[in-house]
Amino acid sequence: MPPSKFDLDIEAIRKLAKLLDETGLSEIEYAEGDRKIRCVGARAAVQVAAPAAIAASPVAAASAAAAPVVNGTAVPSPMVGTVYMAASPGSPAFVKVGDRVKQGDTLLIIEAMKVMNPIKSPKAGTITQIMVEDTHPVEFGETLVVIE
Amino acid sequence: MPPSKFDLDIEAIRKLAKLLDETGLSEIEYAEGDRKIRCVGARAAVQVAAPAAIAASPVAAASAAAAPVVNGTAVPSPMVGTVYMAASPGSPAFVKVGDRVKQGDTLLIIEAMKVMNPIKSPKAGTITQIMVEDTHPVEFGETLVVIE
Amino acid sequence: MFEKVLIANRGEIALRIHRACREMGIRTVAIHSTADADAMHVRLADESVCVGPPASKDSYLNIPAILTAAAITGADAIHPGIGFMSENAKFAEMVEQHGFAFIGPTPDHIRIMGDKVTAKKTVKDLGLPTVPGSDGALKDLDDARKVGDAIGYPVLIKAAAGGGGKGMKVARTAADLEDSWNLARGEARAAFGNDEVYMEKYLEKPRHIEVQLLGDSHGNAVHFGERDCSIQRRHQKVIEEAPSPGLNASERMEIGNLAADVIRKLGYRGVGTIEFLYEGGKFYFIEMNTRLQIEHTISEMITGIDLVREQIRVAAGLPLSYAQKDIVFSGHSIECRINAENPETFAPSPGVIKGYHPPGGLDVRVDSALYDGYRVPSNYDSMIAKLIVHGSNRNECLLRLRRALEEFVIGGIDTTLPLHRHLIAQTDFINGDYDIHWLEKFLDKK
Amino acid sequence: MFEKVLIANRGEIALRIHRACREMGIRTVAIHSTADADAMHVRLADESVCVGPPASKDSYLNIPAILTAAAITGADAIHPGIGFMSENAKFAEMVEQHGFAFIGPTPDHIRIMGDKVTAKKTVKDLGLPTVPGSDGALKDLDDARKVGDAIGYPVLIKAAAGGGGKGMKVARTAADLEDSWNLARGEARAAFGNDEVYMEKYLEKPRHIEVQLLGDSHGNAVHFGERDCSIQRRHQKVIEEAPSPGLNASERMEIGNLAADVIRKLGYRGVGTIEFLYEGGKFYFIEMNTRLQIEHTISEMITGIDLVREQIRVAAGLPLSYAQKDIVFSGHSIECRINAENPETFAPSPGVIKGYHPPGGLDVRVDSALYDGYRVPSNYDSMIAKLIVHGSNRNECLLRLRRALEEFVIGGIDTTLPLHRHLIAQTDFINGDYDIHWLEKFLDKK
Repeated sequence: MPPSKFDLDIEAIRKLAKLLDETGLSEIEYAEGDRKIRCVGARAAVQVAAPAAIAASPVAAASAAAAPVVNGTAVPSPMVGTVYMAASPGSPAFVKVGDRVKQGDTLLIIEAMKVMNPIKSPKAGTITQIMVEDTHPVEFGETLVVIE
Repeated sequence: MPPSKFDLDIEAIRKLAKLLDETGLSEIEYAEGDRKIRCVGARAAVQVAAPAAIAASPVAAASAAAAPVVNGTAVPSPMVGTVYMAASPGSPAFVKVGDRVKQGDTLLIIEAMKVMNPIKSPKAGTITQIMVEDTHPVEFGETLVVIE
Repeated sequence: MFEKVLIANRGEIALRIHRACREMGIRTVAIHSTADADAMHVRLADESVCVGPPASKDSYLNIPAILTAAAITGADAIHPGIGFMSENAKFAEMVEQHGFAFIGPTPDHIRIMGDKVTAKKTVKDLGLPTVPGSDGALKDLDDARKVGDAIGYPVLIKAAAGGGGKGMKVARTAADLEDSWNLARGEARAAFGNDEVYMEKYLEKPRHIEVQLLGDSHGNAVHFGERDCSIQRRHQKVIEEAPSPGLNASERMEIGNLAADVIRKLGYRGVGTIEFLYEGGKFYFIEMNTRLQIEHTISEMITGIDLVREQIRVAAGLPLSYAQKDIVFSGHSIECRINAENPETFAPSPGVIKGYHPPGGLDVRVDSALYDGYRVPSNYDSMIAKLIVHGSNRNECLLRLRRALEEFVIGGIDTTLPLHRHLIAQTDFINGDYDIHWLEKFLDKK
Repeated sequence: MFEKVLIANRGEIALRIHRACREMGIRTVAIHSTADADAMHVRLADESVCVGPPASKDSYLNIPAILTAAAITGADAIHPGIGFMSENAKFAEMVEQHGFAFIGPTPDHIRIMGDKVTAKKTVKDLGLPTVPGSDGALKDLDDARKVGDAIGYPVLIKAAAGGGGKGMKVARTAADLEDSWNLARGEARAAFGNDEVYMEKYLEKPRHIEVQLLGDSHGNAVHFGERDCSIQRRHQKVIEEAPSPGLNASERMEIGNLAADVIRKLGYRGVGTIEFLYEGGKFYFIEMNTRLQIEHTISEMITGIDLVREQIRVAAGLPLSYAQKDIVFSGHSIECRINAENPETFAPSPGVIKGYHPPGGLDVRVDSALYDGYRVPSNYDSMIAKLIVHGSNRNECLLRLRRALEEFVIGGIDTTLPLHRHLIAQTDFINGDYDIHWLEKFLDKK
């Protein structure tokens, strides 16, 4: 005889609601065998009415906002400045994609106020992506390279 | 033989609705075997940033916005004006709660620009509520009486 | 002064009037249709009354409802705003008969200026230039030649029974006259069964110039300079500026004083506007609007005077508190009318506002009843906002307008904001080099 | 003129500067911390550069990062705004050393006015009144009596090594002097191990009056009248107005001309403000701010002159385009500073703005970098908006301010809007009858 009543697990829903709130997720679906709970949060898309930027500089265009998903460790720029991939024009680059680096190896140089700041690798690994270009500017926080 | 009727679990829906409210969720989906309930909250997040009215007149306060749920036929005011419940001061009111009325019976009078406009009953029935007061103003669309 | 004013209008102008009242310590009553229950003027007013269903004829044009609302709320004056009942002499009369003050001119003045023929005759007799032409129908070709020589070419031959451009021909020179005469009469006969024609001077590239006026009930009258409203589409003004880039200072004061003289002689009470076509250094009377105008704002910006406040003051019987010499013109002002319309097709775009961010900062003014989440109803005019900018000169004003348009955000519906951004970047507009046909030609070219 | 200006600031003042630049056809570079990536000044600027993490010391105060950002973007001038680097002489110097123009005064002038003692001596020598007192420490009670008689009672006896109100006593009359002398010296000895004291005139109910100044690099200087900023809480201005309800016309011109003379003699370039205490018809110099001020807006409203534009013009080496007589004062202006704070407890209230609707209409200006959905960061100053209103006289201005405050909506966080609505309704405020202690006393009473 089929049950005409749902066997509601109120407690589970309450927990999921709490989790939604806590994690900032917008939706949780939970399935077990043929049973399923799906909770959608109230977080309505925040209406942003501010004007969009009229134009974007090369710097702004390269900003963190546009950062793609990265696997591995992203090395962010610790300062605003100009990137140099090599010790001097014509020299080979410090690193290229596929290179293995040790912790402390120089990845590139950022010039700020005529000071050359070597950027060291925070860990050992393989360079999987280089996100900046030689002689181009970088902002604070922009990803320089990705190490896996 | 399959049942042609839905075997609605009203109680479960009520519980989920209550949970929606309690948890602030916007949607709950609950499935068990081939049965599923999905409840979506009414919380349409209309951001209303306009200033609230500073003050409200007796007229505005009595406006349709505050109208409670009515069972039966609400008779709305066809015009802005002043309500008279009787043909003249001291006379008995045209109708009172509990009266049975026929279609076309005068329910009350609305004065607008010195003209007395008799408001007729749109149908036969029993007066269950009178929403306005003698000599008080009404707006267009405001409920005058309810007939069941 | 009035204690309580009923505002018989909606939208930004109802809000404009509410603001003036609040700033004078006057309580306000908003009337509204059911479609406007959530409108800004209703939310902000001290009291509000729903007077009817969405259709204007049953609400904002519903005289018994409006007068009843005024009676119920104990208002002592009614402001008709712009459009709707504002130039209805019968309404003005009834308002006064019911014991309320009408914030506008006397019914007689509304009536005189509401009839084109009477208006033209009246102002001509009082000294305003009108478009020269024949006095009524032309007798024959010889008569036409005489009138043509008198008023100067080009001339326009128009069917007396005419309308819609039928039976209307331009004669550019005296040599063209016979052909135009024959063509116009032929068309007139075919279209209206009546070949009577008359003649008017033909203006090829006129500007629309109007003078803002104010008179009190004590015989005083002043002008607030002119506005150039030549940027029009289908006779709807789109951008207005003050002063006009096409006038010089002496023309400005001359036409201003002339217009002020006319309303002084009329004994006109209230704000009003006399509209002219302007070409080749000459003004030609078109009509007088016996009410506030949408673009009154730019005259306020260059004089620093609140015209709605002045309008209310004179309606209450107060005399003007200044003479013409006290009205000092300062800088330049431009207004953009922003409509809920597709900026390319001009298709109306009612709907819910999602994201509203007006520009701010020095000398930028926004008059709008919009708010985020507001639903622009489909029942009324499509104008939803006025952006008004002031600068110490025209160039500063143009640059400020550009940056203000950049900042303005109205989401959820189509608006003419992109059109305005485009228009103000055109060389002709920047140079002030435009006439009443400029916008339509520009749009045709696109 | 500059082609591109880097704005080394954030919030409403960065937006204010951006607007002035846009209106001059100058491209803008916004710098910002990671906390301000979505800020209005960043969204509107032509270019933006993230210069560091949220902490000001690592971003908006990070000189190498700011100069590098200017170099990378090819800016030719840096505007320091208000606060942050705006009165840092070292920064101004480095900006110039790196080949950028500094939109502000010379480093020397910043340095002179940044040191209280040097500033006071400098302006005193140039003819400004300062608070009278003893020249340094008092020798003995007799000396104190002599100085007291000379400057007039009440007087303040202050520890030379003092601070925090310790060793500070008022002598209301000559009879009180000995007691106050003994008490002050006793406290000074206990608190600082040094019983040296000096004497100053004690001002009981002074107003804060400041004069807006502008000088160019060609020896010209003008003033824009005064501002009354007496409505303060914990030395933060809350409401400012211009002109001051406490001054008459001759006092106004006298102090204005005196202050303009001082900066002319100094050869001062840029905008600046000389602040005074004012009591009993006399002015006493407090300090000079060698930068734009938040409340520059109200001086703009009564003169019609864009002070940021003027500041940029003189920084580019252009001479003033007008003399003192060309600056015409018109009407009255009041500014309310709206903070993201609880209006009762003044607890900061950062968070997401839910619903933002600034007031509009004639003579209402809002300078704010808020927008609906913006998150007010907890890292910076709590001022989020300035409401600035103008009227043709003080009464009109007050009524307009009331209605503008009624219309202003900022949702999602606590703001001081309710406090402002309350303050402007107080009889003392309406009468202009307040001094620098008024607001704190008023809040204590509540």
